[in-house]
Amino acid sequence: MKRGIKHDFSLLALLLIPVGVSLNVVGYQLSTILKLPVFIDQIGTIMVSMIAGPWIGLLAGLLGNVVNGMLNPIAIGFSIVSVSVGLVSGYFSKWRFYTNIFGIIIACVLLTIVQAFSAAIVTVFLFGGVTGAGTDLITATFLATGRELWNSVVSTNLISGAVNTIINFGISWLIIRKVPDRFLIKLNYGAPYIKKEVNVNG
Amino acid sequence: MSYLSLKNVSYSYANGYEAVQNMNLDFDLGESAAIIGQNGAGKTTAVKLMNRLLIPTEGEVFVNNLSTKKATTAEISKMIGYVFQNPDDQIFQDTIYKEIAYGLKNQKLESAVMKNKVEAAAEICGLKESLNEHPYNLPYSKRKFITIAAVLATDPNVIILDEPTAGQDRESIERLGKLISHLANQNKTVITITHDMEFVVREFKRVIVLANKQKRRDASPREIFWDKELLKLSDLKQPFICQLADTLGYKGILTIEELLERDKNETYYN
Amino acid sequence: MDSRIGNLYPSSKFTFIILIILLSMFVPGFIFQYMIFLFIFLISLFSGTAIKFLATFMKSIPILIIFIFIFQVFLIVNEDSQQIWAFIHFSQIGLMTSLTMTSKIVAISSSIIWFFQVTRVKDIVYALEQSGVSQKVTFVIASTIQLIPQMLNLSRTIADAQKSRGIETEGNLFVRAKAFIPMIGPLVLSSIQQIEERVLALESRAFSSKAKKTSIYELKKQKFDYIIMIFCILVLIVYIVWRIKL
Amino acid sequence: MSIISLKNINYTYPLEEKQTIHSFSLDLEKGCVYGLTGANESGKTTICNIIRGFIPELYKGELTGEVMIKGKNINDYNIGDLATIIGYSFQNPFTQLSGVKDTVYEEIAYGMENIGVSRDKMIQKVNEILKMFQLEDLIDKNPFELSGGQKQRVAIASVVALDPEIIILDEPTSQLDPKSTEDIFEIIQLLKKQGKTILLVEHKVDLLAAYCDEILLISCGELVMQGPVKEILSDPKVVEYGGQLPQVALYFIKKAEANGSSASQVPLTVQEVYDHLNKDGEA
Repeated sequence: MKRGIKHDFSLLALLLIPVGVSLNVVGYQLSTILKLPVFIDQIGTIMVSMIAGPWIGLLAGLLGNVVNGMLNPIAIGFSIVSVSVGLVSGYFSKWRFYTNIFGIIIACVLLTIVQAFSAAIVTVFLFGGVTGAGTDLITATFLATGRELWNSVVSTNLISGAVNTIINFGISWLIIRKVPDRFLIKLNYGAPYIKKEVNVNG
Repeated sequence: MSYLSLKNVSYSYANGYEAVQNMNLDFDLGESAAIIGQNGAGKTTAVKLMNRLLIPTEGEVFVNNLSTKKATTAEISKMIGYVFQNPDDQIFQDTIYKEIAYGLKNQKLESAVMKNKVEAAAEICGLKESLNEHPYNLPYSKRKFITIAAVLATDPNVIILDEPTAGQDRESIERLGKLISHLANQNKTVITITHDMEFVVREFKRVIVLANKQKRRDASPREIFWDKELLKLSDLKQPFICQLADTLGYKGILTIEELLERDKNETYYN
Repeated sequence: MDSRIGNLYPSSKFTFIILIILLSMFVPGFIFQYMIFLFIFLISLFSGTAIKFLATFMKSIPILIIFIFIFQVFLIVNEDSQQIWAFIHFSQIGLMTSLTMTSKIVAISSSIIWFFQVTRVKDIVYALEQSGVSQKVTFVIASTIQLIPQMLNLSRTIADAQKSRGIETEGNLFVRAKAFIPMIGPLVLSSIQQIEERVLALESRAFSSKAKKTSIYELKKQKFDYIIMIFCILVLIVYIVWRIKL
Repeated sequence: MSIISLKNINYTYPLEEKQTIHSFSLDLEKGCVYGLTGANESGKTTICNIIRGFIPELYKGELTGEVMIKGKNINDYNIGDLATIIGYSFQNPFTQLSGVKDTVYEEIAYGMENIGVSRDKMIQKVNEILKMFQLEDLIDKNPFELSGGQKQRVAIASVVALDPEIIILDEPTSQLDPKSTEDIFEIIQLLKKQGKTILLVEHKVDLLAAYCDEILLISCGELVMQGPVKEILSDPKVVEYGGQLPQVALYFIKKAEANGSSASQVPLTVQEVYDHLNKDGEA
């Protein structure tokens, strides 16, 4: 079925954007309160992209970073990462990657790569290889072993990105499985996650 | 000492707002009570002090002789179950069965034992037919029973219900009544916050009135609902039958049956 | 925000920081950019947000800058790198790169911090509406800003509710990690439920009416707004002409 | 002519096999207050959503039958414009806020902004509404920071600001304390005086008895009883259908039973008894 982008922006889908952004914020807070070793700050973007598609996912990612940027302008620089994650994850959902284990593995690998390269571009070109976070130590270690900057940053992002993607995606996926069918049916991208077998006439 | 006891407890929130002032309350096992009072009277703060969601800024709360200052909320929750006002704050599973069973998971029970416990809790909450449904397929009022069942399944000695009657139809309110007497028969204590005065009259022998951060009175429904001074001060109203009795000129009446009995031979109203 | 600057029209302040960002990017060297930081600090003083400005700035920027210097000067191997000890080198080129890069970061981030501290989101939304941006866009921005604190509150309530049914939030990593889903799950499910209801609430307020929208909130451009705008544009033109002539 | 008319409505939610509403017909007259009651899950909210056009527009599913609003088929209305004809408010005070306004003042104006009312008229109307709902002290507060009862009043005020002729209130007091509940009922009375047609879903029959003209009782998706308050809320059949009777009525019915007399036309409220006694006193 061919549909324009406009079709993605129902009122229901629009209302998911603020929820997605807030979930990123809450996820981040919770991971700090529970003293978890990774920041679970992408669940909102991933969840929203899963059930409302690439464009809504993209916007949730973008807005999230702009909101963070009000307090920490560096986050604005990294918008491109969230935007890519939201967009790509939304397309995987559209292509029904998330309904079987192979699709999920492929999606996670590709998401990791997308995240790593987009993050590396920002890190290297805007911030000279630095993010101001703990992962800089990994990059520093790579540099110390004589690797080039670009190579080091990409490697760091592939490692930390893989962990982040798997955890953020895993939690999002687990929770989306728990969303009632009644709600999924109202969303353009909800169909793959509906558990009940019914023919949907709309 | 009583099983649950608040000793000279005061509580102020971090922003300085004092919500509970010098409160003393005691509950023995098997002794249920209703807590009534206007919004802002301190009802929810008082019960949150009981299961250590809040720690008193002054005074102490004891559960089974253990001060809540020396325990974690998770430990206290084994003795005191607290059903929040809004069920949506607790529900996160995709079937009612899993939701009720969640609290039991840590107890390392055999699956048959677990199943029995879940089903027993579901039965008394009227959920037995819908155990495989998604919690959100039930309306808000019924979702409340899911969280009640989840707490019942863990078998605490004290159960706190925060406004269980809100938005319930007649059948559900009757079910709540049965549930409370069932628990009392098992020597459990049920503490219920409610705005439904008819419910209080029917189901409780002890009523605690809170107003303006303080305990105003702790007595039987009859004493409370005919203490007009107290009701006025606490911004509460008599149940409808008390109002009717009052209009007809009878004092101290609490139920329709009593009223019928009293005016058997009178013909005040034609 | 109730200062003279706080009450300016958002697009005047926006034009101003765009000018600063453009200049920071194109003026060679680093002295000008570091001066911008001082300049923004002075304006913050004038806007009554100096303390807030410094606090926000210090929280994120200095650590980044220090790391950049360490990376560029001591770790990355450049043509002129001289070994100091093991993998630590010193590079003059790295030092220059650090100075230009960090000066731009400092200038641009300080102007962004200042902008958001002296501009109400409400005013930004209003200005966007007035400039013809789709109602859907402004709606999403406004609702995000309102929702985040509500969701944080709700997540605290949920944490309490789950703790009182026995979920441990302290202990080893496994215990703490296990608490994550029960804490975030109810938030997702209840916000989805709330979205459904909010759609009804919004439709009941004629959200999808085709009429041209009006606004009860009003923000008028003052004379000073026009002066700032014209000034910024003039500065930019002068700079461009000057660069071309060089 | 009826202001709202439902003819032979049948409805099934998507993903469900069971029909929620069956052969439901109803006519509501202008200016009356209707109390819609019945057990939970009997279809009360569904009926409200059908009248407002949210079903099938937002909920999808299969709807047959005819909904007429002011003599015109509901399909001929735009869902956005219906807001100016039918006001709709429901039980959860939190989700009823627009979520985009940070003062009560602007929150109330939001609906008018959407239909393009001029700023001057808007200010005038908002002030009028603030006074009517006694919200003047709260104008600068963030709606999210209000108490449940205050939020609910703001929500209803925001809907009434659009001046709809019909107002649907779906359990507006179920999450509120007695004082706030009373406030809402006072407002219902005010709205009635202004000639609004009101459909009120409510379990608190003792209050319905005091404020409504007619009662509609739903059971399992069917309209089982309908008529003047006096007639319906003194009929023990209400209980059989999952509804309840006012305490005062229950007493008088039992009393009549004991005396072996007829239970029709018993008083339903304390006020009624009081008035009756005082009238007798004068006579």
